[in-house]
Amino acid sequence: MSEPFRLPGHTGAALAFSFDGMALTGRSGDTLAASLLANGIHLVARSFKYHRPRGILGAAAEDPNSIVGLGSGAHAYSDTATCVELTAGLEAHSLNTWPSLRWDSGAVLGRLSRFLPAGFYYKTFFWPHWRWYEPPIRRAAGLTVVPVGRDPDRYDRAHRHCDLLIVGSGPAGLSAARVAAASGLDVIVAEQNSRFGGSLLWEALAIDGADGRVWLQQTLHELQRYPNVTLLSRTTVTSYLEHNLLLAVEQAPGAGRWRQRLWQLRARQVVLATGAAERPLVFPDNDRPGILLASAVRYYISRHRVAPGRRIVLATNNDDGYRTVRVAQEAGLEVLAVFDSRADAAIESPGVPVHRGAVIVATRGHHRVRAVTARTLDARQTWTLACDTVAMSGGWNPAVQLFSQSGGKVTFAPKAAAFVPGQERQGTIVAGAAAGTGSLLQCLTSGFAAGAKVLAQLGLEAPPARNWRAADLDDHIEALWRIPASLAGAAKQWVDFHNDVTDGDISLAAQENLQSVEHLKRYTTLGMAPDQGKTSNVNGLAILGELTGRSPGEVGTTTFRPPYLPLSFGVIAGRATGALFRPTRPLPTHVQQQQCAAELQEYGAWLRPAYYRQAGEDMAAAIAREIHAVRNAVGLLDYSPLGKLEIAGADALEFLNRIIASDLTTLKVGRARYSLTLDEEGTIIDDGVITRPADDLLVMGTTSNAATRLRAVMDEWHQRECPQLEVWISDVTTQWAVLLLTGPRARAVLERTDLDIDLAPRAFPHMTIRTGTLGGVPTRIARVSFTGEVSFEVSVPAGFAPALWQHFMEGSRDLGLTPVGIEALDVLRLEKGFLHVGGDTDGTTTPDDVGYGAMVRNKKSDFIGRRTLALACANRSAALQLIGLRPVDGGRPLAVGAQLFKAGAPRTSGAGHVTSSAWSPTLAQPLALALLARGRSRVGERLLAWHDGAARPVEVIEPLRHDPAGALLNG
Amino acid sequence: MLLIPCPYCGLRDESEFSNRGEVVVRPDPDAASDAQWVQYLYFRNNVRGWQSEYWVHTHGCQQLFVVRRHTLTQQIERPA
Amino acid sequence: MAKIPFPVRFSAAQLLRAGLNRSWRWPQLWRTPQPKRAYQVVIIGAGGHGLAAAFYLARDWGIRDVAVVERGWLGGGNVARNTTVVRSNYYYPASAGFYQRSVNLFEGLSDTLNFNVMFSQRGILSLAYSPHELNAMARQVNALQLNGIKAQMVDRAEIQRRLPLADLSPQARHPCLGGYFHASGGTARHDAVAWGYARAADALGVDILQGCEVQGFEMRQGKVVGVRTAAGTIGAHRTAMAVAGSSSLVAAMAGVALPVVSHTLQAFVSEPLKPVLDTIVMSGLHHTYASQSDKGELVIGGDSDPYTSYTQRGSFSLIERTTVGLLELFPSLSRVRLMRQWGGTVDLTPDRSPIIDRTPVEGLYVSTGWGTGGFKAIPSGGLALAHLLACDRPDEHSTAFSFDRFARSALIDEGAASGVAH
Amino acid sequence: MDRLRRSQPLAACVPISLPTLAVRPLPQATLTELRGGLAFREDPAFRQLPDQPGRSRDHGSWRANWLRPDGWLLIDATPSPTAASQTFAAAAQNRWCRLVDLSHSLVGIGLRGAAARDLLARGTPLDLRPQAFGPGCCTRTRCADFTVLLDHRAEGIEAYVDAPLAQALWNWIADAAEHLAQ
Ligand SMILES: Cc1cc2nc3c(=O)[nH]c(=O)nc-3n(C[C@H](O)[C@H](O)[C@H](O)COP(=O)(O)OP(=O)(O)OC[C@H]3O[C@@H](n4cnc5c(N)ncnc54)[C@H](O)[C@@H]3O)c2cc1C
Ligand SMILES: NC(=O)c1ccc[n+]([C@@H]2O[C@H](COP(=O)([O-])OP(=O)(O)OC[C@H]3O[C@@H](n4cnc5c(N)ncnc54)[C@H](O)[C@@H]3O)[C@@H](O)[C@H]2O)c1
Ligand SMILES: Cc1cc2nc3c(=O)[nH]c(=O)nc-3n(C[C@H](O)[C@H](O)[C@H](O)COP(=O)(O)O)c2cc1C
Ligand SMILES: [Zn+2]
Repeated sequence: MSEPFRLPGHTGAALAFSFDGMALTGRSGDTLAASLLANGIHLVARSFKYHRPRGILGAAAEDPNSIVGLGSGAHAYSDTATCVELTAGLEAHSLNTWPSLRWDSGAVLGRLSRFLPAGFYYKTFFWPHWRWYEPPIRRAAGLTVVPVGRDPDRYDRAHRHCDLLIVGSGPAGLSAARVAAASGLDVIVAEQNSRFGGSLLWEALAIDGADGRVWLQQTLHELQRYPNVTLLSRTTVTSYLEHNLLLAVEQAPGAGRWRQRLWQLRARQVVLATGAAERPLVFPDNDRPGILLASAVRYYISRHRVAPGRRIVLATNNDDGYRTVRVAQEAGLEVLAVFDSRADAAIESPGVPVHRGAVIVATRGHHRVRAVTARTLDARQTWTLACDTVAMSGGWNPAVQLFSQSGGKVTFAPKAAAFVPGQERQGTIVAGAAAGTGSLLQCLTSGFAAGAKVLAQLGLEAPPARNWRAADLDDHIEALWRIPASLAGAAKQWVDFHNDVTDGDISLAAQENLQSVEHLKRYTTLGMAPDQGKTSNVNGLAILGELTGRSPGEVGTTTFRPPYLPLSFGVIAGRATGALFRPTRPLPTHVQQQQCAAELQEYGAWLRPAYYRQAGEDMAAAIAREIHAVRNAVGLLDYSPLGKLEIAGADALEFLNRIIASDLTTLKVGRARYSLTLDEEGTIIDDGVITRPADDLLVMGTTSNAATRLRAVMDEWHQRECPQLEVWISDVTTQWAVLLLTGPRARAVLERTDLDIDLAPRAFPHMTIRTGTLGGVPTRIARVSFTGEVSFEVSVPAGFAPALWQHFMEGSRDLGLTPVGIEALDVLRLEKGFLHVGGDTDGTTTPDDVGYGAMVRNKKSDFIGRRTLALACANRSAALQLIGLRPVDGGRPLAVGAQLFKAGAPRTSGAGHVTSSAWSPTLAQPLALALLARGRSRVGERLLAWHDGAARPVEVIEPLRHDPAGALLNG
Repeated sequence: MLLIPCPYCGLRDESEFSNRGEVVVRPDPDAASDAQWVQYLYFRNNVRGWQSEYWVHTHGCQQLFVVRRHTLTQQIERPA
Repeated sequence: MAKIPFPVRFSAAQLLRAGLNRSWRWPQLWRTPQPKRAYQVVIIGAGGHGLAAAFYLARDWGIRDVAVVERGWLGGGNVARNTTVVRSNYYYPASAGFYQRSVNLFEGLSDTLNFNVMFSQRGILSLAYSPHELNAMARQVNALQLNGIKAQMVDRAEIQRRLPLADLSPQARHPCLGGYFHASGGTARHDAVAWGYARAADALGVDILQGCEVQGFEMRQGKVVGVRTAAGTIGAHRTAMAVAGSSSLVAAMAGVALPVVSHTLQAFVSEPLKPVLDTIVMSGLHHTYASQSDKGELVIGGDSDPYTSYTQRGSFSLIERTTVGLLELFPSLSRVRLMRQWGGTVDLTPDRSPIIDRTPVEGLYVSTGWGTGGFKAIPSGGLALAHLLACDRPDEHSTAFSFDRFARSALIDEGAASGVAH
Repeated sequence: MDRLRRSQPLAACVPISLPTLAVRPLPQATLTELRGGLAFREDPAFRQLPDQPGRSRDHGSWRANWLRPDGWLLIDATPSPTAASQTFAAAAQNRWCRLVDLSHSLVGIGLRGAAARDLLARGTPLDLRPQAFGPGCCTRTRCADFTVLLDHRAEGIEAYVDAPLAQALWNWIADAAEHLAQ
């Protein structure tokens, strides 16, 4: 039979779905939980520790039990059945059971529970060793099975600013929205449910004499007409962060282009109208499937037309629970009895025996509750009733999670037996049941007042106060946090249903002197499951209070942390995955690089040629060929990532001289100078060549990727330390492409262009810069060399680089022009013994360590880092200094990163290491640079270089240099 | 994510800015003793409470300015 | 070394006895003592370091007239909120020796404390995505090997074997080039470490005074002679501060300035998952590290927040950045959900190494600068602080972590050399 | 040698056209960074600039966007030398200000239609409501991983980005545009 527990009156279309392979029918508009219940399915999961059978307990987000697996393959995920909208074909299954949900072997642990009290694992499992016990424990733990492969779904993200964000669309939220909307404020209402209305959708509530749903329809109609109001359904606010930034996750209504969307909502004012969640009662074996929150019973009957069962017992400690009786009766269900723990409860319930001062002391039924035993608190009278459903109401917990996340303090209100919002921190207003307001009338008025207060705070006029006719009864509650041991006997009373925390566990914690609620939480894992204790925290801390002679307020709550409901990692990442994760920067000549068969790799964010592939060559051969071309003909490299900062203004030179380590006061127009840039601790952070193309302009070359950072450093230094200087710093790195021509025929290549610069060595010597026109476009050409060969760094506006590259390649093939990659360039500079900042230096290296002590010493004025280097107290006797190394055992290059130590001495790290190393085709031998403690004074010494488990003998040498005198440079 | 009041651009999201730590005054390098210099390099008040600190509107107007922020509540004083 | 007079020793047999005999009751893990007027030693801060120091003072030095003064609940500071990674892959000999001692102590800690701290040496895998990172890693691994610390470069196949979930395919946005495995690294149950030390120290007679905030110092002739607390003044011959993120605040009460700033460091856990991650994985490129706890949650961390804060809450941008990195590493976690996030206040020194030393004020000692990585240091740091308090000078493993190293420019900057965090 | 031809970074991108959104690479324009100090404020040309932070000023063929207290971006549809640069030529000659050509460094993408804000809001934390960012406003901000200059003109919003990232921003926009519907 299909949907045996469906009540008449549901208008939704039938939808096929499955649970644990069973084909079932539900209705559109249902949650998965509602459709399961319609099919008589209560047992949906097993608890974490003892694998106790678990049924659907709640109506919505508060449910701790019903986490199920959904979908399959790459689409699989887990969620709580009470929060999942039923869709056609939905596949759901239970988690972490074996062999099946009904017959789960893990349940034997329940039999051993007396040996496994809270925190038992701290007391055992370390003899003989934890490693013997851990693997089976890990295998048993965990719920969700991680899907395989990339998530086939996409995630959207959006920012939004508003004047007022209202969370929750119950009577309180909507009445606040109405007030604010009318005044023209930019209002967003976020509601986690698929429909707006909150409790109005299912509680039998009358407003102004009519069904509350009439008011709801009118209000929604009105709100939808305002262009300044955005209503977001299926949107759960998960996090309330600083400065009124709230995160919300919107669920796509069906299959579509995105699965979930993360909203970052920045609001001037926030109204929280998040309602309240009912608490379970704590009594022996209160965890069986078929035992539900009283409000959930009403919810399933009224909203989804589903009967959780046919024979219902109500247990309550407050008046509110009685609503369930009427709703159930109206649906034609039998309510067998009400057990009200309050001896003097005044409320009546026609047609049902009400037993005052009575509580449930036992329940029976394995996969489903079958019977309950109740007793008066004075133990005089006992009842045993066969039933299939127990509705329980232990009072209400205002949903203060978001309020607390915002920095607000919660306080205990004894009358309502609940924690309610106290002092706020971000101007947050709480309305309705979330504020601990009980009656419908109070919800409406507090919502209205919240809206009015927002208007007042934004300096707008509030509309005149309104009045509604609605119920205004105070809910009477007399907290009963658990059943006294005298009645309960040894049976377990469950507090945290997911993590299997019982009142006995709490007693044990108290007995072991874990009196802080935070200790209780961590020792017992109370409230640490995915539901984060929405139903268990308050009961647990109140029981701890009873045990230690404190009120719940004195015990206090644990810290509420985001998220209010779990949110997927995918939605946090949004579209920043795959190719959109960290974009790369192509070179201006990217297309030409591809045409030349460049092996493109990421250097920093730039996609640059490591080397150029040719048939029959491996990487080493390619590098050797490129080096040969540079030494004997000419190489071409798109060197555009080289940072270029223009420093101009009346005080440009004065300013830059305060930044960098070399002395610029003698830098003439048209000349270039090498310099280091240090941080204030004297450590090298960059190097580069500074040129002075014109009297009033300096161009600072930086290493690739450093330009952005250095521009910021200099700009900030200017603003903070010397704002009186007139300086303008512009980052022109991507304005100017740089094509580097290097090699003995570099000039010849350049001579074949339309260029108005005299290239003769006299006119244009090494370490100078010239500006002019090339092929009709402006150019700057610098003669600086990182390879030791004659080099021209030819800059043109970036858009012209492809044409220029093309021109070079096509016009100079006969000269042996060869495109050269970064790897060859690195060997070329190593053949000259030139420094590679970041490779030959680390975060401790100072100029003196790499042979530039004189640069610093000779400069007479202040610059960043200078004073620190001059600290007299600094002891740099063990500083690592850059030197060369020669492997004594033959031709193989040393490994970069090899550690140096002295044979015979104790082996320790940090005394030296290889920083650069390669085979030099030019010198036909291996080259290496190393940082070595007191290295410069140790030339000639023999050491061992440790790498990958083996030591190689090496000799400390002066770095080897191709063309040591630099004669080639001036060619 | 804080809202940082840029003196030029108004309230903007924290992610547009870089924080540069509490305000310290760089001593005159020629006059400062070693001890004073070390103090400037490494020692900070690190208060719990109101702190004057530098922020730079990195992804905006690139200006450096001083903000007073409460390091416990994250309140920020609006500049007058 | 004294035997620890526990009221009841924990064991499987004891659990069995307790389960069978329902009237038998477990004793308190620690007492709630009344503060005495004075103690030989007062340690401020019942975090991992404060509690461990008290324990070693009592056990190894016979100094049992000790109070640990805690403003909140014991073990509620950073020790309650760290990602529990324990490792000794440090570059410089000073650090390597110190942290290797800690790992060695962790190996026997459950027995020492008669409390299961669940130290699990599942190893740490660090990943490299560029030749530059590989070179830096080689430098690190070679250094570790010279220092006698377990470390081995591993290739992609080995990484894939250890991380079945990782996307190491060439289609990945960043192809992984290799990595290294630090086999002696692992995780331990953070709370258990604090509770185990607390219980053992208490059994040896140490008074742990919770809910007792230190609000000032008793000074006599420029010397600290006690602490002023919410519960009155408590005298002390020697006073140590082990207050992590609050170091600057407490030091300031004695007029001591520290080279420390307090930042938020955040972490988060996923919903509980069936086993998917057996080792600890770290990726500098992705600004992410993760492990899976015995309960099944993924425990995930990243970089610290970029500005000072005492809020124990952090900026969402860091969660975002860490998550984006995590998903690049493990794309199939996309549908897995984040269950809870939190933050701690970490005490950062300029070189990110700790300070365990006397302070310029006589009678006052400090253990601080544990920053983002002081959980792993708790046993070694506790031992060092105990030695310092007992002997008035640091032990051989902590001399390098001196207060005056900043004035001497003798920084121990692991990050500058290696770039690994936590 | 022929005069060098200029390549365009987004030349191969097909404009996006949805009912509520049109995105296209902007045609080449002359983009000039203008920097000026205190003295510049006395120059008559200074008065051609927007008088408030976060604002642009339209002069028909060219416009000036405020970038920072001492910096503006001049956007001129005509090739150089432009009316914009001529306006400041005298002051630049006096070294009261400086003009830096960034035409190759920045690439513009034009967004038009009712959904342009919605699209940008997918990446930028900026308050894009018309009352906070309407025509005549301009600002540098962050959009996803990119630093962009947003210039709100009467006909729509233009986004300028560092040239090497133009393609990546385009891809991001195309991806976000897919999520606009539904
Ligand atoms: C998110 C996060 C992740 C981390 N991950 C790791 C990791 O993976 N591995 C690792 O090794 N480390 C990690 N750490 C760092 C590690 O947690 C800390 O370095 C270490 O716990 C600090 O030492 P502690 O335990 O003594 O400090 P805490 O536990 O913070 O103890 C300090 C105590 O002092 C108390 N106190 C402060 N002021 C006063 C006062 N005035 N009077 C009395 N008492 C006071 C505090 O209440 C606190 O209990 C992480 C930290 C965080 C926040
Ligand atoms: N003692 C009590 O407090 C109590 C007890 C029972 C019933 N009630 C009744 O409940 C009603 C309360 O009205 P109300 O408007 O305050 O609450 P409500 O329960 O009607 O509405 C709250 C709404 O907020 C939504 N919500 C909660 N958290 C959210 C989040 N993080 N993100 C997005 N949406 C979220 C819920 O889905 C719900 O629709 C009244 O009718 C009142 O009589 C009160
Ligand atoms: C290693 C580790 C694992 C954790 N696992 C969980 C968990 O499974 N469930 C949970 O709710 N919180 C978990 N937490 C977080 C704690 O609940 C808590 O947020 C953290 O200790 C910080 O304390 P606070 O949030 O009370 O400030 C874990 C924390 C750590 C350090
Ligand atoms: Zn700004």
